[in-house]
Amino acid sequence: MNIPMSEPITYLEAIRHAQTDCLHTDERVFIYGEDVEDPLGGAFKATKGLSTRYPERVLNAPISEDAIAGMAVGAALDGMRPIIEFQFADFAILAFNQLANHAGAGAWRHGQPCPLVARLPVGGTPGGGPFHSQMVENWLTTPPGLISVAPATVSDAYHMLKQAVRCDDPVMFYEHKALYFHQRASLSNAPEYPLGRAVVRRQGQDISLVSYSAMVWDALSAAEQLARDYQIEAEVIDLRCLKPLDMNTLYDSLEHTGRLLVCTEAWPYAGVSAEVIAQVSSQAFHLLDAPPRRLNAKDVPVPFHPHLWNAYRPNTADIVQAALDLVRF
Amino acid sequence: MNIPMSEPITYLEAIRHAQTDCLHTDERVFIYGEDVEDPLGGAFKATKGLSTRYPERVLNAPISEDAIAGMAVGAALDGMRPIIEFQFADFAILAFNQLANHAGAGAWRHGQPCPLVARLPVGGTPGGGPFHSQMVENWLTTPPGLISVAPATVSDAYHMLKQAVRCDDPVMFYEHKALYFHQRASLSNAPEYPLGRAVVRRQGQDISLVSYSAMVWDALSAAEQLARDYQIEAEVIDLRCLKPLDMNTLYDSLEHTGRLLVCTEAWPYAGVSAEVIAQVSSQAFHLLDAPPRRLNAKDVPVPFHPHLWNAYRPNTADIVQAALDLVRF
Amino acid sequence: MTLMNMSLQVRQRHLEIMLYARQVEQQITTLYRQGRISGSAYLGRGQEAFSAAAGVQLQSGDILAPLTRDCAARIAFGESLTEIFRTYLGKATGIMRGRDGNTHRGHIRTGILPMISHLGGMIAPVAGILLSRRLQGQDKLANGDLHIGMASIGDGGMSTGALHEGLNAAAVLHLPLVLLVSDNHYAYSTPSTHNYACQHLADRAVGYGIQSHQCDGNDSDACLHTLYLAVQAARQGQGSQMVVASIDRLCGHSEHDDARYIPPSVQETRKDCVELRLEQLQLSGDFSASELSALQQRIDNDIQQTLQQVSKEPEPDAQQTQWQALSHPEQLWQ
Amino acid sequence: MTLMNMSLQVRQRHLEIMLYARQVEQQITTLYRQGRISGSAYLGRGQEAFSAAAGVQLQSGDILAPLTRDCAARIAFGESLTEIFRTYLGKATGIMRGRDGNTHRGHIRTGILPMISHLGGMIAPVAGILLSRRLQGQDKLANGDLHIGMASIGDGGMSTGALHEGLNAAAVLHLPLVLLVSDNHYAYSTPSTHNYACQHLADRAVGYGIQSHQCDGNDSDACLHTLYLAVQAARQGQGSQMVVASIDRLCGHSEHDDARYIPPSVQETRKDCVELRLEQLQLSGDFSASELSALQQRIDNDIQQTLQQVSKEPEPDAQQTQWQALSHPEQLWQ
Ligand SMILES: Cc1ncc(C[n+]2csc(CCOP(=O)(O)OP(=O)(O)O)c2C)c(N)n1
Ligand SMILES: Cc1ncc(C[n+]2csc(CCOP(=O)(O)OP(=O)(O)O)c2C)c(N)n1
Ligand SMILES: [Mg+2]
Ligand SMILES: [Mg+2]
Repeated sequence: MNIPMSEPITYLEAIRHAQTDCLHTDERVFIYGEDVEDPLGGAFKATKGLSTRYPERVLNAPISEDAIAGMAVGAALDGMRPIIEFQFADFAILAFNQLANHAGAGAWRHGQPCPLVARLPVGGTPGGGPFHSQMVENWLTTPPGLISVAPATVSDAYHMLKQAVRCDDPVMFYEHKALYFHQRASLSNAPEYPLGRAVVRRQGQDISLVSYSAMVWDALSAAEQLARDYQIEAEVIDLRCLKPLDMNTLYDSLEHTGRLLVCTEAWPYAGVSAEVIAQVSSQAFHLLDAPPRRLNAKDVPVPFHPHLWNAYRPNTADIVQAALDLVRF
Repeated sequence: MNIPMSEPITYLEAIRHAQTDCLHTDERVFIYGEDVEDPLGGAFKATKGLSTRYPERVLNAPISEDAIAGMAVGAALDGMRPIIEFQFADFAILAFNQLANHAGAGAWRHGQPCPLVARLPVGGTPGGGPFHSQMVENWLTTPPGLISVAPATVSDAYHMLKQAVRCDDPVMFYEHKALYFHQRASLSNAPEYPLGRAVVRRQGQDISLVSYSAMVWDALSAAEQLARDYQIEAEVIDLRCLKPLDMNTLYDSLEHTGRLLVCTEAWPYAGVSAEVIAQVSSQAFHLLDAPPRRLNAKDVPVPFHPHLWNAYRPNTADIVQAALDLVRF
Repeated sequence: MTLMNMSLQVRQRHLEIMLYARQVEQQITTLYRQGRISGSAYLGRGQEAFSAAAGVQLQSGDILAPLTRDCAARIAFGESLTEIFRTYLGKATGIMRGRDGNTHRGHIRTGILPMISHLGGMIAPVAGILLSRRLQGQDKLANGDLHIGMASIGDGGMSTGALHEGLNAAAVLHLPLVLLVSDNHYAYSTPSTHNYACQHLADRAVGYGIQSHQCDGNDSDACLHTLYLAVQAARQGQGSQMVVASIDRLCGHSEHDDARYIPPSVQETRKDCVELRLEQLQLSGDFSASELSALQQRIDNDIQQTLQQVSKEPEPDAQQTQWQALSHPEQLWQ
Repeated sequence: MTLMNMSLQVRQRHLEIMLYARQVEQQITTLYRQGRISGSAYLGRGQEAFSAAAGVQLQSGDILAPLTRDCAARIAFGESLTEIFRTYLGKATGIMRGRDGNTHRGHIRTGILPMISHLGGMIAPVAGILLSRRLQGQDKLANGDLHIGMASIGDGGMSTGALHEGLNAAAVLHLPLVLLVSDNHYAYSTPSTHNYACQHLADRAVGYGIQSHQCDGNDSDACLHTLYLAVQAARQGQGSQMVVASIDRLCGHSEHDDARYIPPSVQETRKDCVELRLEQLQLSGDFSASELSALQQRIDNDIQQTLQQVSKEPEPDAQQTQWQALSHPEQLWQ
């Protein structure tokens, strides 16, 4: 647990530290996934050094996503706290059955919780292409029984992963690859919120910009631009937990803004942003002064070429424009 | 093609007839799935007799959902028109990768359409339990490139399946098991609508009840009860095509009703009903005189016991009550 | 314990379990025909000799992941008649509380895992439990032998990707998993030739680097003997084991299936492992006709009493049901 | 064609393809280091002898589903340098139009399938195409031999459920699928011992009921010979074939990987199949040093010319892109 609390670390390091902590303090914790052992320590090095310190509890898996999740289900039922790493979240589609029908369905069906954590490197980077860039929360939130969380900050990456491991229910942990190396912060005084809470990242009166994961940073820079160039004060809400949703924090925000814009990097159809809008529209219709809106990726496979990738994903300019449209509605 | 056009047939027979027609008229069509060959002709007998007439083009598959879908992808790319039968839609979760990343992603990615049809027996019946009852449209609509259709009537089961086979893009065909034997109608004068169109099943001025698949029948009986007992005239819209959505038919309806209730048998979170509400709220907010609402199954695994099953799924009484709340809003 | 010195006691227990399974399932059929069971009923008729022989090898602390046709193994491993009927009848008192039914019953506390329907999907979880035991240092019996995990699969289920991944992962970790392959030559209506092209499913073992064993599922002694060897190998640290039995399925795929897809010529060759065993034991003088009928009577009494008792128990109440899939939603706010 | 009478012509073509692949990939590395390639670059260094030997067996109308390290097989099957560079550079003119990149290029029209990343996921589609050909009566060459489908997999990919299901389905239908297993003893950083527990991956063939073949991937003649036999067997109706080659991966998993997880002792034993072949052919007098340098020069010219040409071609324009995943959305309204 020799984490340099005051030095700035990256989002990726925060994830590694959280795992180190968990391995150190809780003998039930083990890590299973492709290439997680040293010397590589994971395709993104998120587990680097861990198998050297805990050789029995950091284990390479065959290229078998269904078995990786299935093994974790068994171990979790037997009292362990497995953390499984998918090399890219895109490959978790092969484990969907074990995650949904075993891990998610278990607690209600037979009464026994299944405390596993699935680490899912999500999201795109230029050149990532269709199969190493996907956001997977739209389908992983559909079956009952799975918690979904998506940290946007270094501090959340650290705290939420530790909370996820402590949680008795299975947690899908979406870590955005674009944040791995580019987000840096120190963990000293890093606030720890409850796992289920949405957090207001910036206060404002004119519009609620709701997002999660890497897109929070786009929303924040859009908010700055809106303030600077248009004197519009956007409230930026980081959902953090995608299922279940902390709707009260949203409603509190909408009480004063009356305007909702949800931004995600995921495909539009039947996703988290649709769920947010559906809940707001049906439960807090009276708070809305304008139609709720969402910005999502285009409904096509994630493109390879940076030109296409830049147009595929909503960016700061798109958010600014959509916010302007809404405020001027 | 000796279909007795004037005799009433079941929804299941309509599906069988549609496949017979396709095999008869189009040599590119073949059927691949578990137990589809005679003498069984499928777990629900949807292909009964077909392998006897077309022995080369109706083929039993091993219990390998991923390979079934993957084989269909290859054959479709090579110019065939495969129809694959999943024994229960619940097992298609094992084929999600091939359906999403191969069938769905292909056309945009490499320019070649993938004309396969996946027949998915969905939905619950008392005693079906958690793994033979699921609705799967919530996650199968999330990836780009897959069309999703859900016939509610005998006529639609027949026509839409034939249209799906003619379609150059991959079609997820959700056939509800509760309709297989209980829906009966004759195909003579059975109207054929475009595959993508929503259809108004009952006209009304007071509220738009939107649903699809078996739930359309609950919506229709709720509408009758609303008219009889409360003089409320509900317009019942059968979406038929879940992705892409025919929003114009909905907007036309909301023009005069101003009230929207979406009812499905699926889980609530980030599903088709959320998408409908999100689109309506953001695109046709001005048409809404009350908050849009949805009724879904409870967010737990599908229960086995009929007592629980009856409470799990929205029924006519639930729809009536929700409609009353909305109209009295 | 070899075929020679296999104690009469073990063989009698095996017989008793077979009879229990057969008679319980007979009762299930009756309940099903009476409309008292919702959904489907799947039986293990014909699989009893193999399944019971597997079950008798289990020791407290082992793990069993049965499939639909493993009534006998379950009973051998201690599942009570009460639990069987409670789950079939969807009683609130049952281990599944009416939330799941028929053969899906189980709870890790009892060592019997509640199956999901997706074939092949139970293998990796069993491997996961075995790994967990190893990591916890809880993987050994008092005598130093290893606890084992048994998982069941059919000839059809052998084609699933989940089976391949789970078995391979177990083999790589050298886990004491015993895979019971009940090759009854049909997967629902599909003959094995449409499910695999190898000569014998046991040919798969070498590809996973595990030991294989075969037996005739109609021959109780062979089943007992083979499973004894396979389980001993697993317990003694020789890694995962595959045991393939040739089984005659003496029923439809489920009780609504008349199995007419099985040609009469094949039907005729089928033998009944229970009857074969009874004949054998009577011939050898190990078991008399009167002992048999007394046993059958006792089992029947057990069944009737249990059923009567269970029938009175409450069914689940939708109003009082927590419609919340998470076990501890409050933890999200701590 | 046996080892003895394998024509010099075939061996020269094989060498030429190896050299092409090696030099093209050298250029890819340069482009990657120059930052001209987005994302990753995966190379087939060390796999050329096996991959080229597979590729030279293909005939027009066959199907190839290559993976990342099959540059040689692709070139042998007719993929142009132009297409390779277009896709790596994400050019709008390329077959993937910048929508997908690097080794994902392909189009069924050319017989080369565009791979998806999910390992094992290409096997069933190849089987599906072979089934389609059979159903259409388009499965034969003029001489009556069968068209084949070749699919590539690594030692790691052999653990995927998709591989198991796809290969089994192909075997059951007795389809002429040739599975190329490049066992380079590592899956990314993971040594084979963590991916499988069998002695040799070829041991898996018997479990699928298919024929297996093995060769040393550093021995070009052995590769040519083995693939010739495997492909002939498939063409002559003997069903699916598995060919396992032992390969030395002479590069990182991808160009951003230094492969330091491979112990120096293992690194040292590695041989370069291209160099071995060059030595061999020069020793035997089949190929002189001057012929070699002329050939290398010609290839290099080709590469430079193509690259220069392709570099000028346009990149995709987001504005003009149809952001519509369906190929024929209008059909929904007909
Ligand atoms: C992955 C999956 N696909 C399909 C099914 C539907 N299904 C249930 S049992 C069965 C046949 C199983 O055959 P086999 O494994 O041989 O077992 P048997 O019934 O003969 O004991 C099928 C196809 C399933 N349960 N799981
Ligand atoms: C199903 C799946 N899981 C994970 C990955 C990520 N991945 C890409 S290559 C690779 C290693 C592949 O090893 P191997 O099959 O031996 O091929 P090699 O790279 O050695 O040629 C992994 C894990 C993937 N592409 N597909
Ligand atoms: Mg069977
Ligand atoms: Mg490898």
